[in-house]
Formats: sequence, C-alpha cells, structure tokens
Amino acid sequence: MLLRMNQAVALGIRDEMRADPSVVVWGEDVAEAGGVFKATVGLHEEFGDRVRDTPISEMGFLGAAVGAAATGLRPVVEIMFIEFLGVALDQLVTEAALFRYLSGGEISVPLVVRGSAGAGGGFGAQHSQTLERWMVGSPGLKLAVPSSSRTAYGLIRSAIRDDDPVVVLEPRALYGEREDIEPSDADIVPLGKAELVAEGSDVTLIGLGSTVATARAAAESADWSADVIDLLTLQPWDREAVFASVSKTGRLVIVEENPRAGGWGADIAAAVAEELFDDLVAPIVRVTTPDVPVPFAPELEEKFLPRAEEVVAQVNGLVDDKRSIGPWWERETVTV
Amino acid sequence: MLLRMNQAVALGIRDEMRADPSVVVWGEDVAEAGGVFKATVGLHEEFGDRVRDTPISEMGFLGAAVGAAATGLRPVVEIMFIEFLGVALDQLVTEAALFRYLSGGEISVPLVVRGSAGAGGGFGAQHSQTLERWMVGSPGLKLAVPSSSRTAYGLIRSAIRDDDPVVVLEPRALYGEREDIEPSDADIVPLGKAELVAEGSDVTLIGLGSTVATARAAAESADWSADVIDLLTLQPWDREAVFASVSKTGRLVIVEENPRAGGWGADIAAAVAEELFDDLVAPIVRVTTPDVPVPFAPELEEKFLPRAEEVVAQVNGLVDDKRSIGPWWERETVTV
Amino acid sequence: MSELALSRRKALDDRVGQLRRMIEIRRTEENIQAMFAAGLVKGSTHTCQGQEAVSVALASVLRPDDVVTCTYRGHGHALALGLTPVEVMGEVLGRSSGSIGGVGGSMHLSNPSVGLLPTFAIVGAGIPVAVGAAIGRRSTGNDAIAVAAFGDGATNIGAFHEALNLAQVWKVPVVFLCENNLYGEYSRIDRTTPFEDLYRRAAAYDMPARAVDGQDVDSLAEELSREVDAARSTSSPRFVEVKTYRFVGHSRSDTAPYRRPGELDEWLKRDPIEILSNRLIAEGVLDAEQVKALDAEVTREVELAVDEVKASPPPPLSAMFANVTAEAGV
Amino acid sequence: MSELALSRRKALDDRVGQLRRMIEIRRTEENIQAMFAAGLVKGSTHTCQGQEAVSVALASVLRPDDVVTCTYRGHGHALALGLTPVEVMGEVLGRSSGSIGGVGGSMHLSNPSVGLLPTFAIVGAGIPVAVGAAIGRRSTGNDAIAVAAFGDGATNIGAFHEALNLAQVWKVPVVFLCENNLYGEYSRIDRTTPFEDLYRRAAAYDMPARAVDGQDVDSLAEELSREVDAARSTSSPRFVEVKTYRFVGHSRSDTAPYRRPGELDEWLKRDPIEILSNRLIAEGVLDAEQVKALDAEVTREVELAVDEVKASPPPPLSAMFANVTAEAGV
Ligand SMILES: Cc1ncc(C[n+]2csc(CCOP(=O)(O)OP(=O)(O)O)c2C)c(N)n1
Ligand SMILES: Cc1ncc(C[n+]2csc(CCOP(=O)(O)OP(=O)(O)O)c2C)c(N)n1
Ligand SMILES: [Mg+2]
Ligand SMILES: [Mg+2]
Repeated sequence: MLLRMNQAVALGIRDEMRADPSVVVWGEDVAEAGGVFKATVGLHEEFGDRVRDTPISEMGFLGAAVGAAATGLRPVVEIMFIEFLGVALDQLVTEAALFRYLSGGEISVPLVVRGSAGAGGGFGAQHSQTLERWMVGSPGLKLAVPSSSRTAYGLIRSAIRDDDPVVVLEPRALYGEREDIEPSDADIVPLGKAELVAEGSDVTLIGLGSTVATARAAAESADWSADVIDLLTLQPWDREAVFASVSKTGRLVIVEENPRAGGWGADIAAAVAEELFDDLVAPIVRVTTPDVPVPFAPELEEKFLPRAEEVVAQVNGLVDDKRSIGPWWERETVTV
Repeated sequence: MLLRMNQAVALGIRDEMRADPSVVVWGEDVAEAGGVFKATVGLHEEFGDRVRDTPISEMGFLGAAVGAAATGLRPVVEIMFIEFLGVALDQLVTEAALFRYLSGGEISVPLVVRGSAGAGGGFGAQHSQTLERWMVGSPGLKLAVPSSSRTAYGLIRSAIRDDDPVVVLEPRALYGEREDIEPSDADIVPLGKAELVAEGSDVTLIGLGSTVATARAAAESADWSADVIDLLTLQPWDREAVFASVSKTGRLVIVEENPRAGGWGADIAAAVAEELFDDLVAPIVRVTTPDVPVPFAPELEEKFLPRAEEVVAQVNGLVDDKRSIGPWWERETVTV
Repeated sequence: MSELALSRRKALDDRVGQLRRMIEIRRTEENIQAMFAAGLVKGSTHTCQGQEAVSVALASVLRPDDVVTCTYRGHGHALALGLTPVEVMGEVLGRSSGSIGGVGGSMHLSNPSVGLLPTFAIVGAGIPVAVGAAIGRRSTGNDAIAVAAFGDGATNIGAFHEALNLAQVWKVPVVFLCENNLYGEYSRIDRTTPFEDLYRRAAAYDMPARAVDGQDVDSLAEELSREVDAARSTSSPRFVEVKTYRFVGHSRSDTAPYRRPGELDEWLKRDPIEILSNRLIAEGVLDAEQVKALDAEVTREVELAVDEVKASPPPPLSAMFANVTAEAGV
Repeated sequence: MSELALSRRKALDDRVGQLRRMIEIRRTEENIQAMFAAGLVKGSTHTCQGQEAVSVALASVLRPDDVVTCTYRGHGHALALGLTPVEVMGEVLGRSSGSIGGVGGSMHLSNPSVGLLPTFAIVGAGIPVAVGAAIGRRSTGNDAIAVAAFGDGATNIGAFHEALNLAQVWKVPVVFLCENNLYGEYSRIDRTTPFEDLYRRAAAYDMPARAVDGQDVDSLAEELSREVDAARSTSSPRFVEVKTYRFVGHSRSDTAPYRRPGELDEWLKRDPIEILSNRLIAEGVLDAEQVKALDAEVTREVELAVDEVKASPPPPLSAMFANVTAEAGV
C-alpha cells in the first residue's frame, strides 16, 4: 500500500502495541487528534487509554515516561518538535540514559522518544533544527533517524523493542512522502545497522534522514559512481558498513542536515580519517548547512539545506583534483 | 599574587563590575555564600544587590537573565554544575542565542553563563560531564573554556564584554589550582584566539580546559617535541592557529575530556583532515574518555579521564609507525 | 519604522482608534489565513480572531518603554503595539518587508522600539524573559514594567512556575497576562488542567490575581490599566487571567472539530469588535454608517498591505548570514 | 540482597525496630561525615541527621512494591527502605560493596526490589519520575503507589509544577512528600519562596494537602499511612509537607553559618530519636538502660560496617563499561 511516512510510524507503533500490552503512547494531542503530524492516527481508537494526551509539560510527561519505563511499561513519547526537548533534556540524557548504570544494571528504561526534526517546512529558527548533538555522546542512549516510510516503520518497531532509551528523529519534511510497502515483521530495521542503498566505486556518500535522498539524487545525476549509505542509526553508528565502503572507494562525502559546528558527520569523518588514513585518496568532505539559524523565507531555507548539486560539486572536486573545494558559502561571495 | 582559579574568576567579574554598572551576577548561593565553588566571593559585599541569590529555578533565572540582557544589563549567571542546563537549555540555545537574529539585529544579548564542568572531583555521573556539545553548533552562541587562573580571569572579562551570549565552562578540577599572576586589563584573553603554550615540531597537541595540562605533561615527558595549543575558545575555534601548527608538524592529537561520540575534537579533526589532507603524515588521533557514564569510584574516575601516558603512547604510534594504536580500552582487554 | 510604530501606538488613545485597530487585526489575520489556504504561506500561522480586545486594551495602557513578551499567537499584539500590517504579513510571507526582513516567519515578530521582544515559539519561554526585562528596564532608573502574555496551556509548563515564583521573591514589576482561550492546541483546558479559573494559580506565589472579561475592550483596558499601574507603583508582580476565546482553529488549516458543541456560537455573541462598535453607536460617538465606513476603509488598507507584501521581494541571500553574532554584521 | 532488604524492611513493623533504624541512620551519617573529614570520601555527601523520622515513618507505611524517588539526601530513605549500612557507605566510598558497586557514589543509591529507584542528583528530577512509576506499577493490575520525596527548595523548580499538574489531571496515585527543612543549600526558604507553608502550593492543582510534624515518628507514620492509603484507594495524588530540619550542613564540610541564630537549638530539642526513645521509656516499652544498650549495639554495628566497607575493594575496571546499555553486559 502507498504509505506516507507519518502513517508508517503509526502503523509501526500499532503493530508493537498489538504485540505487547506494555506499549503506551503519550504526548501533546497524540490521542484524540492523532498527533499534530498525524503520526499516531488511529491508535487512540484502537487502544483507548493506552494512548494519552498530555498537558504542555515536556519535562513532566517525559519524566513520567522514564518512571513508567523503569516500572514495566514501554512508553513511546512524542516531542512534537525536537527543539522542545530544550525544556526537558534532563529527563532524557541525565535520567533515562543513566538509569541502567545507576541501578547497577537492575533497571531498564525501554523508552522511545519520537521527535519531528529538520527544516524545509517553513517553521522558522526555533522549529526546524535536527539537534542530534543533544543526544549523541550521551552514553546509554540510542538514536535513530528514518529516511522513508519503510525505514520509519522498521526503526520505530526496533526502538520500541529495545530495552534502552531510544530517540527517533523523524525528518518532518518526509512525513508526507509516500512509499509503496506492505509492512510486516520482516521489515523491522535493526538498530545500529546502516543500509547500502546504491552501489558504486568512486566515492562513498553517507546520508541520514532527509539527506539520504539528497545523496541518492547526487549519485544518480553524476558520471562518477557512488556507494550511498543510509546510516539509519547514529548512536551507535555502523562502523563496519562505513569502513567497508570507504576502504573500497577511498573517498567520502557526508551529507548532513545540521550546522557544520557540532554536526553528526564530524565523528564519522574523524573516525574514518583516523582508521582509514592510508586508504583515503582524497580528503573527506562534509556537506552541511552553514553555521546560521534556520532562515524562514522559503528561498533562503531551500538554499540553506544541503542540495544534490552541492554534493555533486564536492565529489567532482574529489574525483577530479583530489581536493576539497570548500562549502558553497565560501565559494560564492555573500556580502553581509 | 597566588590565585586559585575560582578566585581569578571572582576577580575578573569584579573588575568588569567596577568598570560597568550594568554587569550583574545571579545564581544559586552566589551572593551571601560567594558560590558553592567560591567563584563569586566578595562580589556581594562590594556590589550589594547587583549580586543575587536565586531560587532553584534554572529556567526561571536564566530566562530572566535573557530578558535583562535584552534590555540593558550584562548578567553573569552561574549554573553550578553544567548538567543543570538540562532543565534550562531552551533559554540559552533557543532563546538567547537567536534573539539577535530574530530581532533583525536590533537586540543584543550580552549574557554570560558560567558553569562548572568536568570530572575528577568524585561528583558522579550526573555532576561530572563537560557537555560542550549542548552548546557547540548553536549559531549565535560562543563558548570558552579556561585552563588556568590567568585564562579564567582573561576569558571571563572578554565574555562579559562580548555583546553576544557566551558560555564559559570552568573545569571544576582546576578551581583549586594556583597560579602567580597580577591580573590587569592586559590579561584580557580575547575570544576566538588559541594560545601556543609549547613549541615543537613533531606533533601538534590540542587541549581544552583540563586537558591542556595533560597535553603539556605529555609533551614534557616524551622525546619527540610538540606544539601544544590551548584552544581556549571552542566556538568559534581558532582555525588559523590550529592549521598553522598542523601544517608545520604534520601530526595532530586532540586531547578531550568528553566521550568520543559527539566530542568537541571531532569537528577539529574533520576540518584538519579536510583542509590539510596533503600535509598530514599520520592519522589524527583523538584521546577522549570512553563512551560510558562518568564513574564515581576514584580509581575508575582517574582511569576514565585522558592521561598524559595515553597521549604519549598515541604520539609514539604516530611518530614511530605513522599509525593510530587505538584507544586504551581497545588495546587493554577489559572483560565486562 | 520606530516613528511610525510610535504614532500607531498613540492612535490607541481614543476608542475609535481602538476599534479601528481591532478591525485591522481581524482583517490582517483573515488575510493571513486566506494566503495560507492559497499556498502562499509556508509553515504555520496562529491567528487570534476573537482575542483582539486583549491586544488593543493591553497596548493602550502600556507605555512604549514597557516591554512585552508574547507568543507565536502574536500578530494581534504586534499590530496593537505598533507594527504595521505590512511588517506582520511581510514576515508571515517571508518577504524583506517583514518585521525582521522575512527570516523569522509568522512566529517571530519583533520591534523593541515599542517594547516588543522577539515573539516566542516555545510555549512558556517568554514568561521568565519578561521578568528579566522588567529588571533590565528598572536598572536604568526608569519605572517601566514588563508584561508576559501567554495562553492557558502555558500555565502547565515549568517556566511559568519558575518565573512567577522568581518575580514574587524578587518583587519584579511584571504583569502576567494569561489569555485563557480554553484551548491549548486541540485540547480543551479541562483535559490538561485541574480547573479553569487559572488566576487561582497565582496563590501559589502569594501574588495578587484576578480574572477579567477579555471581550469588552473598555472594561478590559480599565482593569489592565489598574493592574499595570499597581505593578508600576508597587514594583511587584500581578497576575491577570483574561477570559477569551479564539474564533478560529489553533493554526494552519485547523477547523477546530474538538470544540464543545455550541461553544463557538456562544462566544461569537461576544465578538469584541461588535461589542465596541455597538457601544460607540449607542453612545453616539459613531453612527452605524460610520462604523461601516471605518470597517471598509480598514479592510481596504489591509488589502493594500497584502498587495504591497506580495510585491515585495524575498530577503537577499546575505540575510541568511546577517545578525548571527555581533561580528556577523547587520 | 533483596531478601535481606525485605527483612530489614519488615523490621520497621515495630516501634523498637523504628528506633533502631533511626539510630542506624544517624550513626551511618555521622560516620560518613567523619570519613569525609578524614579524606576518605571524594566528591560530596548530603546527610540527613534530624530528618530520620521521615525516612523511617515513610518506609514503615509503604509496601515493598510501592516505589520511591528521592534525592541525593537519600541515605536515610535508602536505609529505611532496606539497604544496609554497608551498601550505603560502600557506595559513598566507591567500593564494590556499595549499593551499585561503587560506580555511583553518595548521590546514587538504588534497590528496586524494595522500591528505591536510583536516587536523583538533579533537583526536582525524581518528581515526575514518581508519577510515571505509579502508572507503571498500576499497569500490571497492582494497586501500588509511588512516593516522590523532595525538599522545600525543589518546589521552585519546573519539574515539580509539571509533575503535580500531570498527576492530578491523570489521577495518578502518588504521594508528593515535601521534606521542608527550611533550607535549600545555603539559602533559607524565606529568601527563595514567597511563604513557608508549602502545602499551600498544592491548591494550584486542586490537590488534597496538609502539613505534618516530621520529628515524631509515631504521629508522622499515622499521618503518612492515612495519605498513602488515600492515594492507594482513590488512585489520586496527595501532597504532604513534612516540617523538619537538618541538624547538619547542606553537604561536605558545610558548617551552616547561614542558619538563623537559635534555630538549630530549637530544633535540636525535637530530635526524632530522643522523642521516640523518651516515649518508649514513658510507655514502659523499653527502659533507659535498654535504649542505651540499643544505641551502643547499633553504633557498634555501624562501626563494623565501616570496617567492612573500608576493607572492601574498589570496583574492577570492567565496572566502568558495564550496564551502559543492555548490550554492554552486566
Ligand atoms: C515547549 C513547547 N511545547 C509544545 C509546543 C507546541 N505548541 C505550540 S502552541 C501550543 C498550545 C499552547 O496553548 P496556549 O498556551 O493555551 O496558547 P494559545 O495557543 O491558546 O494561544 C502548543 C502545545 C511548543 N511550541 N512549545
Ligand atoms: C537542577 C539543579 N539545580 C541545582 C542543584 C544543586 N543543588 C543540590 S541540592 C540543592 C538544594 C536543594 O534544596 P531542597 O530541595 O530544600 O532539598 P534539601 O537539600 O534541603 O534536602 C541544590 C540547589 C541541583 N542538584 N540540581
Ligand atoms: Mg489557549
Ligand atoms: Mg531543604
């Protein structure tokens, strides 16, 4: 069936709720309204009080979810826009992530936090970031990012089954994208495993969430050939898949929807540069957004985001001259 | 005079308060008690109500500081342990950092957030992290980390003078360290500038805060010679200083007090690997903590932190074999 | 821009000016919704039809140096405080004519020259900021106050609690203005909050508090004036709950199917524009024809503003890099 | 370990057992302070002398499957709920004999088998967690409740507000237990909070609330029992403010110079251990000699525990890598 990504999320949650009565869903307007982004539609009808609307109290209901997870439930909490974690981060990274450690392994916190993330929707500077960096580097926490209906379905199911707190960042721009799938248990996407979504030999392109399509589009439009990796899980990321590909291609371009500073690709670039030093025939390039707030005006927002043409330009530089040409905002003269 | 780092902080704030009546200091027990870490001692006595104790309400008083900064004051807010930002991050990164942009440049937020950070003091998993990654990648925000009494004095003064929100992460382990200085205006340390604290030719070591001493100790104990860079400001970091040194030495080891995942060194490693690809004669190595919570037991906490011996071992690998030997927890067999 | 804003503010000194402004807010919001429906507005918009009296009454009793923090549902406040329909709609469309040049969007309007801090897209975030703004203003020896305007739903978030406590303990002249429109997004207040009379929450901070009608701009302005004066003269906080209602959905194309049956109709009987129009007619200040003419005139003005905005260019690429830090230039 | 904890819990069923436990808590805390002073404890410790009755009364009225969240000032609660002095002091010293093997320290004790979730080092963080824990327990058809224990200072933080609201709206059986010891760190309550009778804050959530004496374990147990039963049977939250006092500084070597003159002396007259000892003597349950002997015995036991802890090894290196995620092994 043709499924939009938000429908795929709802379906994944539904299937886990059918399989396991301990799964509950909490968040602002997730029950009666089925979520602001319609990613929980139908759940309240089917599961009644297991799906609950909360007051506007992210710290309160996320904290409650931590407590519930520690005592037998598997709460799936929606943080409508991931920025809202800014009022509740403590419960996720300082409490949930550390409970197993701080209970000497006696307590698991099988909590899922779903948050919509990213730009492209015209939601402005406070509702358009991806903010992986708030979660990455929190020992005890896992972080996954779907790139399609299929992977959204598969990852949310894995996340719910996982015995540790897992954050799923759903690229908001993809909620409306359709994919023809018949999701079933066979489509569960394991955490920690990347997927090779295109094969080639000249360069490895890594995408995550919204940038997987960007990387694919770049690969399809160019005359070099690329391995395109959909990373899917950022914490822990799939070193094996990345290293295998880059040792083959010798070139790596990481396509990230986040500012360059603190962006998720830096960890991977650093690890590859360290471990595959001798295999690299050209510098690793990160295609990111500039280090500025997400602009609202549609023309600027589009330019702000990583684009396939930019990926192509960067790979061309690596293939032709073995050098990095620098990001577009350094190449073009932008007078402020 | 022999000044402990906490005294240097207080002196730096005092000098700015004397120079500028708009500087105020708010935080939990910063006034009458002079701060839990005694970094505001004497200020309440000299400046009265400009130094205020707050309720335990990080979101409330940090938010109030944002409003005060937007309307003419220069608040210096103490976040006792930087983890406490987990209950207030929104005000720093989503409000303060974006106010200039979201006011079309009409509003400045000259806010300073001081937070004690890091391990080594036996404060356990929820009071020992450095958490630079919560701030890095927030456009609009600056982030500095002193490594000594002199730099603490100099950076806090720059931070207070700066017209944007600046976070100063004070390594808690250094509060008690003494340095013989006579601080004056000449000691103001500019934001965005690193310092070369030792010169050499075989390798560049970068430290930040607590790890500057680690890097120095390593350089002093080895038979290779190193440029040791005290980064001082992490956002924006001093590309010029780093690139100049690494293009000279051809080798780089970054010493970070944070987990490898999401650690601050990754950005620098990625940038150097990209821009100085041809200059590097060996892989860039990051010496970090393992990706685990900060353990309490003193024996474990000591082992957890980056140590000079580990830096030496890593550089030896680079100098001798042009290869990375991997972090200690992969070399030693740790059975769990 | 600040001249114009100040003169627009001054126009609220008389009641015809207040009526005019309420109509302007209504028409501006209607046009924004229409442009949203036509696909001209990206992202989201939160309009405030039905709550116009709150914005106008508030702006009419504040001084330009008083500071206001408000929310994404801030177009009405912005227009009342002095921004023009072009500045508001320009921002909503992402054009350079917008209040901050189009880089902010519907949720981010700003004009410090009339006391409007950048509007807040995070629920509750503006509440502690208002506390600090009052302190900031006072620090210059000025007796300005600050107002934090927020919704009923925001009273459930931590920042609300911390801000009220801090303001009371520090005796800060802030008016906490809760616009209780009975809904937070799609949830009615009774499903998220133990009771509807939110002014009662101020007792947890020993703060003087009252509930007032939000549909009659005359009585509201009187009440707000009293509270603002009290905050100013005693240098201490007050809490005012304004009973009001939004006549439209929460945002975007929300049709508000979650309303209680009949509730909207009841509230529509208390349309603030009608209440003031009828009273001005009853008092002989205007006649029915004049009210009609005024409406037509304002409607036309707003339509012209729509044309102007549509014709105005998007921001230049350089706007993406400006105003990030002091060093990033302007 | 869970057997032992349960039998220690059972020992609170009689009042001599309660006296014994209060003495044990007092001596354990004294030893911790002494070891801190001697440089044997790294970091910080927050001891609870003066508040022992709260821990013991609470543990005596809870079932082992009820859940408790408490704070860094949690040694007393942990001992009352069933942890041993060795487990507490072992953790404080970072030894493998500690409650979580020494990787947590003074602020992080845990034993889910008697309902103790990992104690919270972040002010307020445990309050919403307790709300969820009650929901979690209830989801299995069990009629357990949860208790959130926290200080006076914590009532000023957002998590407190959000948790109480949520518990009331969702009708969750939680007892919010505010140990009002008049100080948050070095600040007296009157400097951070508009009034001292914190039970009044519950009215902001329409929550039943009362203030009770925290020094007399008998009356306190009676009051808490009533509240716990009410929460359990009505499946709804209650707020209890316990008036108490810490006889020692906030943490580490704090000598509490900030106290009001005479305040400590007044409170020392209401030492919970003395109150119960005297009553048991007056009632003829024990005589003065027996109380002395009990004290000596417990003191000796705790000293032996100190020896045991000092002799116990630090955690192995592998403990640093264990229990990070489910995959990281145990
Ligand atoms: C911290 C946070 N949580 C959730 C949201 C999403 N959100 C935007 S508006 C809104 C409802 C707010 O209701 P209320 O405070 O009553 O204001 P109103 O919209 O009625 O004016 C919500 C939940 C947000 N912006 N910020
Ligand atoms: C969010 C946060 N802010 C500040 C602190 C530092 N801190 C630790 S204990 C404490 C005082 C708490 O006072 P109270 O709630 O009365 O509890 P008590 O210590 O008296 O038991 C403070 C401010 C913290 N741990 N967490
Ligand atoms: Mg509302
Ligand atoms: Mg207290």
